Amino acid sequence: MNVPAAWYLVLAAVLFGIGAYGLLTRRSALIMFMCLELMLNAVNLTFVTFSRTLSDIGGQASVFFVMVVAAAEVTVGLGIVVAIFRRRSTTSVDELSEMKG
Amino acid sequence: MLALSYALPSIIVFVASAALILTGAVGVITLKNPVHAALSLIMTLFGVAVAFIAQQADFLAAVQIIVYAGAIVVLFLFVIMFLGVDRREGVEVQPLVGQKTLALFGVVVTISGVVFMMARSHWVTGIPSLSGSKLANGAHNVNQLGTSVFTTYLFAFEATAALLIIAVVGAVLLARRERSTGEAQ
Amino acid sequence: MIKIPSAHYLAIAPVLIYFGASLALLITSALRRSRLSASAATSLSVLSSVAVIVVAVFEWLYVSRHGASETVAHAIVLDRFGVLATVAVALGTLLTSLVAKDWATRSKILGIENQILILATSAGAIMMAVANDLIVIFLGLEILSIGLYVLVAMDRHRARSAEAALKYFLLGGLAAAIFIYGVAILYGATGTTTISTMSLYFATNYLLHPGLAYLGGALVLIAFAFKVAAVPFHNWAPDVYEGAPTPITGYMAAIVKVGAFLGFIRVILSGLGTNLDTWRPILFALIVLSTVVGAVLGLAQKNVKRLLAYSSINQAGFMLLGLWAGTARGVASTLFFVCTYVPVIIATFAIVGLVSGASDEAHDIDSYRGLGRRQPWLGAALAVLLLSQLGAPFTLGFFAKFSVVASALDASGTTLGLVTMLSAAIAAVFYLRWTQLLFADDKVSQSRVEIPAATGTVIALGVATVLIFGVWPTPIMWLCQHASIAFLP
Amino acid sequence: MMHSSWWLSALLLVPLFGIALVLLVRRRPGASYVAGIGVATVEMVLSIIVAWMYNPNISRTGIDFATRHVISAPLGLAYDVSLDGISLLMMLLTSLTLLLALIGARDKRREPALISWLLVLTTASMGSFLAHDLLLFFLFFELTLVPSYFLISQWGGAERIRAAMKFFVYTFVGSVPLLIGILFLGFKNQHYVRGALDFSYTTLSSVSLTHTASVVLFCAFGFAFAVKAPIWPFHTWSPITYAEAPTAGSIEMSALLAKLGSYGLVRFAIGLFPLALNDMRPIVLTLAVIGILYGSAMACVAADLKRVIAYSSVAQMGFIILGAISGSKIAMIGAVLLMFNHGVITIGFFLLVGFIEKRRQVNTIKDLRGLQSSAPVMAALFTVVLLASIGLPGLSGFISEYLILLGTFATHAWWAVFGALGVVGAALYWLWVYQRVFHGQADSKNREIEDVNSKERWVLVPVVALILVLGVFPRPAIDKISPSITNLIVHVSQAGASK
Amino acid sequence: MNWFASVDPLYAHGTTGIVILIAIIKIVVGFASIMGAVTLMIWFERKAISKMQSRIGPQRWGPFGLLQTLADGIKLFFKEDLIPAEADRFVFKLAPYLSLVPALITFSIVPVGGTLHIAGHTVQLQIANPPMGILVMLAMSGISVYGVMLAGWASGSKYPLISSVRASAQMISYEAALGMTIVTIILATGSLSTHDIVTAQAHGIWHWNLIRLGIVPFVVFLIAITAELNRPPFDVVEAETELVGGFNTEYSSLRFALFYLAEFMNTITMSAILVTLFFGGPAGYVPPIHHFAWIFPILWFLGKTVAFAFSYIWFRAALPRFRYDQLMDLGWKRLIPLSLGWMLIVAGFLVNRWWGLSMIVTVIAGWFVLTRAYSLGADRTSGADSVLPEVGQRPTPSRLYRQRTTKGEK
Repeated sequence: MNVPAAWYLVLAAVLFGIGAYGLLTRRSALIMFMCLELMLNAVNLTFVTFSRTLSDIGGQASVFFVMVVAAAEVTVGLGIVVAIFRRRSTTSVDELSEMKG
Repeated sequence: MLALSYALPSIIVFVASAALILTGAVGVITLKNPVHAALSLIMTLFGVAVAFIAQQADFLAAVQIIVYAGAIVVLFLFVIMFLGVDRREGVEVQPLVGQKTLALFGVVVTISGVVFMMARSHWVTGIPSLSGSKLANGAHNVNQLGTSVFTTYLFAFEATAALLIIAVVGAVLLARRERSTGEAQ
Repeated sequence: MIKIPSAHYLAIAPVLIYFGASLALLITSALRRSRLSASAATSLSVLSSVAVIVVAVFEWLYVSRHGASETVAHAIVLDRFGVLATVAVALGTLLTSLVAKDWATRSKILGIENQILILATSAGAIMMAVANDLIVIFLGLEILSIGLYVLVAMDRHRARSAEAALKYFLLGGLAAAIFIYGVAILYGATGTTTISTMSLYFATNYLLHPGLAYLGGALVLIAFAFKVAAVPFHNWAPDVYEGAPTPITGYMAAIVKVGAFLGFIRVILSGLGTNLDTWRPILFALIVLSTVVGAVLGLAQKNVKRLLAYSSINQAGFMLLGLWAGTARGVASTLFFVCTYVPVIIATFAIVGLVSGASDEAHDIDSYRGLGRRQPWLGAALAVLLLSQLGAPFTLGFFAKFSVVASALDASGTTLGLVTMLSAAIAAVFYLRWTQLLFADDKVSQSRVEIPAATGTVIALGVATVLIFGVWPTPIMWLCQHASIAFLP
Repeated sequence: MMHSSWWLSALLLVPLFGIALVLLVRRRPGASYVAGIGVATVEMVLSIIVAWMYNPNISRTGIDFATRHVISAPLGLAYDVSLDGISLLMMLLTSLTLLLALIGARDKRREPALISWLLVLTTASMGSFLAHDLLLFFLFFELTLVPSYFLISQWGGAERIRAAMKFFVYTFVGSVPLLIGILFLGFKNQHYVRGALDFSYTTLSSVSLTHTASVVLFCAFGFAFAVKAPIWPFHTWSPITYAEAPTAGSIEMSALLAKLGSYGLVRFAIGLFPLALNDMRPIVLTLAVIGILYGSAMACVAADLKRVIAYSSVAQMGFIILGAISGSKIAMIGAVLLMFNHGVITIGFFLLVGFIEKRRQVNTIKDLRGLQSSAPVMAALFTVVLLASIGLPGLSGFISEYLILLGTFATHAWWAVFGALGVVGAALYWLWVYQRVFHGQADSKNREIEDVNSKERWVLVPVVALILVLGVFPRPAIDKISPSITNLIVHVSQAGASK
Repeated sequence: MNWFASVDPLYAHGTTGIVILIAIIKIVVGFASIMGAVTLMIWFERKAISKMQSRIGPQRWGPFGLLQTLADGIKLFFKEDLIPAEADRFVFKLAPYLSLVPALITFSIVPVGGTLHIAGHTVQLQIANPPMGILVMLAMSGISVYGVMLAGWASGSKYPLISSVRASAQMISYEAALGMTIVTIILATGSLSTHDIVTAQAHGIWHWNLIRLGIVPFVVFLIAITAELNRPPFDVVEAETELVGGFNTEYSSLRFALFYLAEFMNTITMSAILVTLFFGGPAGYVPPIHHFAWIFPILWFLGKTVAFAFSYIWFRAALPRFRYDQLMDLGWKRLIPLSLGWMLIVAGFLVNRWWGLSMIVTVIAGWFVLTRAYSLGADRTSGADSVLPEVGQRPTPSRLYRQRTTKGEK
């Protein structure tokens, strides 16, 4: 007999909470992204657990979409971080060129 | 009594996955160095994969590793190393004006609420599935998953294509270098 | 062999048109040696918006003849509610693509990517509004959000733009995670992610232990509050509004409201409708806080974009009233509010964008001093738009506020009616202060604001909508009423 | 046969067309002024024709020119205007105020815009007086805020922005319970008849309410009207607003907009919630009396002329409310008459103060002295208006105040007694003001003051004429009013009896 | 335990002691043989390359120098263990294992032979046959990048860091093409399990995926897998001439040995995977010899694998290293579209002929579009729109000419 679904659900809830806490308290953007991933993983775990208890494939299919979304989000999020860095460095470059004359 | 009524292997698997997941998660939110945090994240991801396998979602477990560990975290590390965020100052934001205790309080309250509510509804109401087909065991569930994606979730599946296109276009746009020099000519 | 579900192409045509146009632009621009001109891109995007509106008319007629239907394996629903949402989104897209063209020229943002992204983002918004499946709503939400993150970060000349995008991204991501967690729990509680099936489940089953369903609904609601920037989940709005390029701010304010409100109305009223009373306290708190906090904090703002952010928080509180009521009248009034908000807010931000100049930085309220003296038409236009947001009589805004308050009262929400109207009185102060500055006679020498043709058209359209339908709201109200009657079970 | 409602529509539309005209000719200096006066004259003539055509006995309710077109059923929005005895005088007052404000208080700063706002204000207040539908009334009632706000904030004195904001927020907040109340009534009716949403006065006055609901709604409506009127203690916005507004704005606000409050009280608060009257009457009467006494007291110590007028208006509004709420027919007729007469008198006051201000740039009492010697005609005109305001027999103020006190004494003697003190107070502060401003030794500036010129005299002619005519021959006016009042009284008593 | 049984017939009669014993034996034997194979592989590579370069190669230790690897191992084992001061110690120590373990795990899904019947149990000659089968290989190839990346990063040194960044980008770039070709195979087989994949190819050479799917997936897979392995000519990660020694510059002693081991283990494993996917794995002619028939599939498998191991060595000896941007171009602009197009065509033909033909038409049209876009993009790379930094781009004469003419038009 497998362990009851509740155990996994609580695990997922705690994972979600840890992720949310990290997202709210950490200051580094990259780590906040990681916290988002934690939260989405908690969601996936919940989906899979419910999928098992309900004997329904829908939950597993949903996990699929959550993963796609996670990937898309990370792509764009990291793009934004890169953009911020680029702009910072360009501003410093601009200052330098101004100094040059 | 509670624990012993279940098969020992499944308990071991659960404990192992929980340990992996929670250790990793705590690592993510406590470690200072983003690379270490990313490693912790991988740990969590493996833990989740283990939990998937334990619940007969082995296909998803593999996909979990391929997509998350194989691509997403690699991307993280790539950006961390590419920008040197771990050595220089990182990108800092303060999205909410909440303090740590406030966040902790909120999260704890929410999670205990979640657990409480779930417990109140006896974790799951146990209704038969309303849509899709019954979950089969083992190898067939990959087929089932595929069928489900192309029938019940067909539109969602098509939408993911759009989502990915937008994400790619957006990422390219954002990460593209400034055009200042090119246009000045 | 898998039996592929049949698709009713009329129902998904708007989404297809927008994606198609977006892809067409993308591919064309990749296959041409010279850069595709901004006007060509704008024309295509305007054309596609017009096409969507035309399709929407046919959809409306179809629904009138055959009734509402679900298609693509119940993922998409073709009903008047969705059709009206489609029209609102298309309208917003049309106006924004015009404004964005001038903005790109002015701020030297080359390329046509803004049009590509706007089109795709609109498809996401429409998807949210016509979806009958929580997963599809989630994907629509993500398409909408991701497009917006990029659009917000588009302005390469301002570092603030990307930082705003980051902030928006993080909180948007949080909202998305909360939403999908709620969906997961609802799935656990009901065994489905399809809204109509879910509502059927609730209608036919008495839940002995409804905790799970409540929890899922509450999480979905919180995510929704994040998206529409309802207090206390509003903290991102002022910064993001300020940092985003101005035309995009207008687009964001309009489109997110349409997508989020109409999508979530479907979830909460149609999917979870039978336990509306459970959500009411939450909605009540959200409404009271949003309207009051939005109005009060707006008073202190000197930056017009932040001011409009708080204003939109306040307005979001009003829009929630119809949701709180949960009646056909409530849905109709929220629809009315949301739909009429689109042209008004986009036109307002169009003007703000014009005044802010090429750098998109002059957002201090003092930049508007004497604007109406130098350029009476522009000043009058802005005054009308602001008065409409204030809810002055014989503007569209009055009927919007009137209808939502009326629907709340109809559902015996006298307290809510009082509180929201009082907040409107507080909010009136900042609208009026701004309006009055427009005609202040302090002689501040400032150059004339150039009004490009496309943006001018948008502003004129916005003002005309406000004034014409402010006296004769009948057609819009008729549409909204018809969209909502058949909508509720 | 009822008259066509097109007359009333014309009254509403003429100022709007006037705006277009004014804006068309805005480039030519002075042309907008001429156009504005032309429009105002047309409006005035139209009003007089309508007043002449009005037949008080055409229906049991005294309503003429009625029409109703539903614009948007789901919103309950309908175009529903009509005219009865109470609104008749108000309509005349509206046109008159516009005409006199335009002619007598010319302000050349951005004239086209100023005139346009005045015309908008005219349509708005005309609409409020003519609306038979509560929602339409509310729309127009709220619309008055916008032009008033701009008039004050754009053309007012040094403190204009604060004053304008104060005015707007107070009155806006005041109208919130009104809106809620209107909606409540509408839904009550709709749920009762299970039909479309309908805010028509006729429909809503037949809604059966519980006693409590009636009282609560009366308070809601009363609050809105009390703020607008203004009635003590909701008057605090008015002195600064009147003082800071440009003369034309002050005239419109005190002569006209204040009447919206008392009109609303008579027409809607009393007409819709007769059940609440017995409970609310003592309170409202007390407030009215306090207002009379307070207004008089404050007028005594007010430092400038506009504030004196403002506080005197508070006192006069107290009289109007006293009469309106007292429940006696005579007093109510008096109250309606006083609304009109007070409007006329206030126009006169503000015009005269405007003249002084134009010459001396100040209106503080201590800076003015001995104007009588240099400007005797002005002093004479001021005296006439002042005496009318005090209530000297033979002038218009007397007849209305007399009717009010007479009626009120019959029903509520004690309040009438205290109210009568107000008459004494009025005599006190007006004569004192007159003495300080016009008597005494004029200093150099005041000595060189120019008397009213011929044009200004012509402006004041209608004011004085109306004061005199209505003072000695109020019969026609009373005849036009009384059927409507009777109907109201009957309605109130029937409602009380059926309870 | 129903689930286990559906995965592996070994568990059909429940998990008894003997079953567990068999499982353990399988693991031990598998592990031992791959370790042995690695030593041989290292020797083989050195020897083969020497021969190709007309050198002698290792010859002192053992016959033909067969024990050379062992000797090297002993040497490395006794060397001093250096950790740079700037290094991130934990990650530095962790990285080699992250390299090694995925290779081992991947090998566990390779079917090295047919089935045996021992004591009434059906034993598959592969360590595990999970239902998601081939995905394990993808997952592990995704994980194996961490070894390289983290090693480079943790060294706290400049060149290893560059190597890390290159490694991560390269892995992600080629994984897509890899995945797409695997999808082609899965489509043809209808199953993810490696056992099923092999079984489907068992009926003769014409059923091998190499032939059945056209040569293209094989070629793409071969290239992509070589890139995933960081084997020459895709070894920009450890390009000695550019990056000193790449990610393992700072490593020494046993940790270096682990990396070394992992690299060759990966080579063997991937050869085995290639054989499994495209060459029928253990399929081949089995002579009718009783009791020893089971040995022939293993021999077939070994033979094919060695052939591929040799081909890797051959690549190393014969091909020059790619430049980094060329590597990216090949991955993103050639392999991914090619594998995607081929996948579409295969999928089309699996439905019916007309779908297949229409897919061919679509793919050809797409090819034209892409060609056009690439040729334009080539002009733009140096200009305003360039995504990549302009590292080492030497414009070809034709491109220079085109640039000049387009500028002239302006």
